[in-house]
Amino acid sequence: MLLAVAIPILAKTVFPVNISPQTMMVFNAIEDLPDGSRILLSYDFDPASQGELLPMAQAFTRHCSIKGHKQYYMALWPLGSPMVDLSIDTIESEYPNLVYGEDYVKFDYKTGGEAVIRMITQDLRGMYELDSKGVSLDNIPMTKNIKNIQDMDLIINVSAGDPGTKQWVQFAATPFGITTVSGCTGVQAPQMYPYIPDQLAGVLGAIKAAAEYEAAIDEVYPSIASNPKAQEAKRRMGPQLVAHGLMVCLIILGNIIFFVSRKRGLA
Amino acid sequence: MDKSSEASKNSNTLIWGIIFIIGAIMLVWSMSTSRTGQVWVTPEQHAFTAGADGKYSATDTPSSEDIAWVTYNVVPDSELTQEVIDSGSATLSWSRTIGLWLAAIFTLFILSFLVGDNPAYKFAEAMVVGTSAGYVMVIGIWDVFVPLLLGKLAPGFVQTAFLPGMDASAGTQLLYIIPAILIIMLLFQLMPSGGWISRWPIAFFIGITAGYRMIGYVEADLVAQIKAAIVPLWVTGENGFVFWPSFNAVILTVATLSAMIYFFFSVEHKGLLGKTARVGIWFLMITFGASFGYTVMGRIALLAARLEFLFGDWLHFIPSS
Amino acid sequence: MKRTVPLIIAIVAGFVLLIANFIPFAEDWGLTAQEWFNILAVGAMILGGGNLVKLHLMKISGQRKGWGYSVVTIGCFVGTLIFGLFKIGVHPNEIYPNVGWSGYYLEGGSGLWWIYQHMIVPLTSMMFAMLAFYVATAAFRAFRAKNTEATLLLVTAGVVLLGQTYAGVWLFEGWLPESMQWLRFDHLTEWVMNIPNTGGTRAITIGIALGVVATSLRILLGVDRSYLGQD
Amino acid sequence: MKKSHTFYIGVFVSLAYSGVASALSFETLPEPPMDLVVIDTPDDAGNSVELDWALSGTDIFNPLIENASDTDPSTIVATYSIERKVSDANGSELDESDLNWQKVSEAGAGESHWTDRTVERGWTYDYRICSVDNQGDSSTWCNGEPVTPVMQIFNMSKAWLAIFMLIFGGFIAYFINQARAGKPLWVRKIAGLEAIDEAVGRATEMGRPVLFVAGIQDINEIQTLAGLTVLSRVAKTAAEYGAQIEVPTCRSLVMAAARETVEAAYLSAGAPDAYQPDKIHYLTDEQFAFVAGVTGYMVREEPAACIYMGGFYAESLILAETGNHIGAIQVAGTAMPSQLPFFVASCDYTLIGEEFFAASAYLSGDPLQIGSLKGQDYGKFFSVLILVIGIFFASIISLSDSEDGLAVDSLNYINNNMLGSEGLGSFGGGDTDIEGDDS
Repeated sequence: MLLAVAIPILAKTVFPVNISPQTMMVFNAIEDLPDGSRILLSYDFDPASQGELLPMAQAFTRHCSIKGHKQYYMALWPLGSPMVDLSIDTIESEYPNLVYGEDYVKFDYKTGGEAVIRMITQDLRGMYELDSKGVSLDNIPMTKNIKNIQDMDLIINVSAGDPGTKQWVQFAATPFGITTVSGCTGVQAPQMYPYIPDQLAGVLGAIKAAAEYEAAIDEVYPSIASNPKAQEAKRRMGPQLVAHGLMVCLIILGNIIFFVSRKRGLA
Repeated sequence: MDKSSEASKNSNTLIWGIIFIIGAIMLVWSMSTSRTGQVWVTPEQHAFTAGADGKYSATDTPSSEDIAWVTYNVVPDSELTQEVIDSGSATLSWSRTIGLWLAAIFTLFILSFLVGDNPAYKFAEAMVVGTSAGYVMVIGIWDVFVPLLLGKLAPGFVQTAFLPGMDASAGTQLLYIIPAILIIMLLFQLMPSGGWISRWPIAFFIGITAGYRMIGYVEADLVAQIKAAIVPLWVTGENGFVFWPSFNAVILTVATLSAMIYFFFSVEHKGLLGKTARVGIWFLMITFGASFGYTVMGRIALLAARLEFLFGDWLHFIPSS
Repeated sequence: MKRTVPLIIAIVAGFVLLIANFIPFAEDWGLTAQEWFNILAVGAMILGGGNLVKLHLMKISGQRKGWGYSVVTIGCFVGTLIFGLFKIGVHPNEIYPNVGWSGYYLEGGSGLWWIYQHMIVPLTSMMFAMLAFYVATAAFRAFRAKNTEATLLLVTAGVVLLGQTYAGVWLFEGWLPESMQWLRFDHLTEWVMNIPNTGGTRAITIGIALGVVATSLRILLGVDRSYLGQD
Repeated sequence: MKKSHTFYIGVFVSLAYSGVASALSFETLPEPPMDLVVIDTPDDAGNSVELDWALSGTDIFNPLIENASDTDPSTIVATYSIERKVSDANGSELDESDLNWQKVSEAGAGESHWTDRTVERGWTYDYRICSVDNQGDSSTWCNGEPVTPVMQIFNMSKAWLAIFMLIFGGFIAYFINQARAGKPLWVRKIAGLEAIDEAVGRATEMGRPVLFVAGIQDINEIQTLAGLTVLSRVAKTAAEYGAQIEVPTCRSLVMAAARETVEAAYLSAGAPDAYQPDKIHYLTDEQFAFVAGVTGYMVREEPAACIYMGGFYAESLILAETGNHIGAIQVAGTAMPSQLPFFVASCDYTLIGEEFFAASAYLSGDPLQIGSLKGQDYGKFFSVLILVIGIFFASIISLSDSEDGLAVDSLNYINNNMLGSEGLGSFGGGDTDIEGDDS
């Protein structure tokens, strides 16, 4: 397994990606909003899951930045705040024309999980009086007129567990009808499908969907295709292919041995 | 039994030995050819001068009265040429280089668990527990305790000491004494005999959770799910009946209903009901199969990311991310 | 006193939140209760840290097996706490450079950042990544098509695994006629996810929701008192 | 029909007006938005106001403009500016600024709706809106009627949700009550339980121990409790057969509870002397360290039966794999959807989700558990009923291709009122057309 993953990484093999309709639903949810729409991005994951989710989170950030959407970042996991910082770094280095406070803002981590979601659907300032730089929300242009997150045009949630997409669906998307898309780990993704399309506008499941999403952005905005950092998930599909193949072979091989030995045992 | 396990242990050791030797050779080779495992930084000056209104603004020409400090930015691999080093604008950052090596070594410590439980793994694990618990507590105190509780009880102090941007004009809000007391009561659980005192806040916790969960689940997972499941089995397009969407709608409905019937416990699974439940379990198995595939994909992605760290950031075999 | 008051607290708090959903007048009460809840969650965090210290100190003082590792744990805990709470290596906030403690605790280059970047990140992420190896060994040794159910599961898993990569397309490239393209593993994966998976998961979701209603209701009606302890 | 007619005239007049205006002056102004409608948001606490307007004639997103490219580029609407002032503060003291017009929001071109969530209950507000072009020129104002947000007593849009809560809650409460009153409630036998007996029996034959793991969650989690109930059965069977049982736990409180459970089981089996408390021991709280401990034991002692009942996470796979490796009979039960696949693929029998709770209820005979289970069953039955009725109507409609009639009214009522947010409403009211959802 180690070699199956290591060799393609060193060989830097990249395979073509076919974009699935599910990924296009997520892409369109962001693409079809008029430029400058308000988007809440909640990054509810930690470094342990960043292998699966960080490329996706960065792709969301790049897509929103290209579109000039107003991005409101927050995190419901204690280790999610540094994940948001990585996205802010991306904005600062790749989209220097965007201004903090006018185009993007970051809120600190708050305890309470789903209770935080419930609270900010009613009263944003009840949780976040200040942004993460310690400036009052009333003095920040993009938050001045926001009472609660019902004012958002879209919620993007990148989630590795609880609190995560399920909680956003339960406490924001369903009761208030706020359009929500999710990017989540492979473990969670199948459990999100029943929410589509009414409660969730689309879901990206782990690294495969992230690669498709990157490809979808590349297609519409070719300028990004030359940025190696924006191709991370696609690059990871190389090791993924070999490892998946290995897994299937192992399962088949194991079962052949199982059946052969069972037959012998019976005979 | 013992012999075979010993043999497999020996072959294991052999394999690991070979891997480590290959790894060491690669490391030496890589160190001799590039700046493996080194982090270079450039300094950046920050200086702020006080205006007439008491507000500070950044300045490029700091004077002695200004507040100034220096931060360091990492030089990416691609920009780290011999010229940059010779010009002296970039310096080797010892703290970051040591950190990088420690990170790599800790990664290998954890990886050593593949050979079996060993002191290196246990050491790394003990560190994980300590640092993450400490980190979470720090974050909780700075992000929540200070602004949301202390900031309400002692706004003046918090404003001058930690959060100058805060609005302290409302003064002390006495209502927030209640959550403060609840927190103190909660900490009584650490006492050997005062455990019952912590039941008050725990009861508050449980009551609130029960209240909002009940609504959330009924609304999103019950009512909205039933609504989403109501689809016509007979799907018509522009030219009348279309087969595949209808087929899918039928399968979807059968899957939902039969799986729900499998979870009926008030009736014996016999006859038609038993058969339906059997179909239900098949659909559940397909569901689990899909979940299995997705989970495996996720686990492999995690490993790929860690190996990229080892090969890229540390060993510089591939461009670091 | 030991049991009645907590019981009343739980029931009242729960019902306030319930009715806040339906009666606009009670909305503000619900918000206040939730704000307290969120603040109280910090208390739970501090309690978690306290419990950790207590547990490992007991281990050390009893010189129980592996107490040396407990020393490491407590050392790391206290170290992280000191670096983080005293904001060692953190510069002030650029908007308020005159307020020494106004900086971001995780500023690049600071002490807590160093611990986060070089200890927490590699350790936690590698620990999780180890699962990839277990998946591989389990694939070979444990996942057997013992009966119809397990076979169905493994076949679906195989299709999804291949359908998730380019292999699912590549295996069928060239020889599959246009009308049979739906057999391609990536298309099959999509179908599995959208139809049987959605149906099966929906049934599970509805079932779990009813389970949560039952548990919550038992607390709100005061019949389930297990959280109050035994005495 | 009438409304859009006047709207056309409005567009025409304003087009003519702007033509005159542009001919007279050098400045070209965008056309104003029209028909500003301001209403108090229904079903809320009186803290928001809804604004709707018709797009300006020079807004290129306006669907009424036929040739958007013909629009004079200097008049194209960039944003709409919304202003507000307080006309009656219900007796409260006001800042001077609130009494004058103040800009409260800006909507992008093409938007025709905004919700003001910054209003005070009981105050009276005036609103006005104008369009602004890219040069910053603004049109004339369009005024709305004054509005006073008030609080409703009951949120009617959630009336059906409340009814559903009462129905589902009612089932559960009723059956818990029944069970507590001593009424016997029948629950079907769970097949997995026989597999457990069989596994313990085989362990006895082979003279090897039985391993039981109650998950890695703490004692307050419902899955751990269900696991302990199963443990009591396992321990009883083991005591009867004379098999040895080993229970490592991940939490110290779970250990204490497990000891009590096993001791009671041995007592009821009439073999109190065979009970060995130190076989039930706490290892560590840490997930992976716990697994390392358990798998170490498994490889050393090779138990003949491994039973996993409780809340598991990623370690499920490691446990089941090791158990398989040593050739033990494995029975698992968990309600963690993400871990079920691994148990199902590698164990001989798995209790899936609710089945696990049902097994626990069946074994314990606890009225709370059985009553809830029964109540949930009725809830499920009720859900299936609505589902079937809804699907029936939906299929009828698409089969007969009808656009009105009883079936359409019924489906609309189910979808929009019962399962939607339109409150109790009236049956057959509203003329929302339905479209088939093919997912």
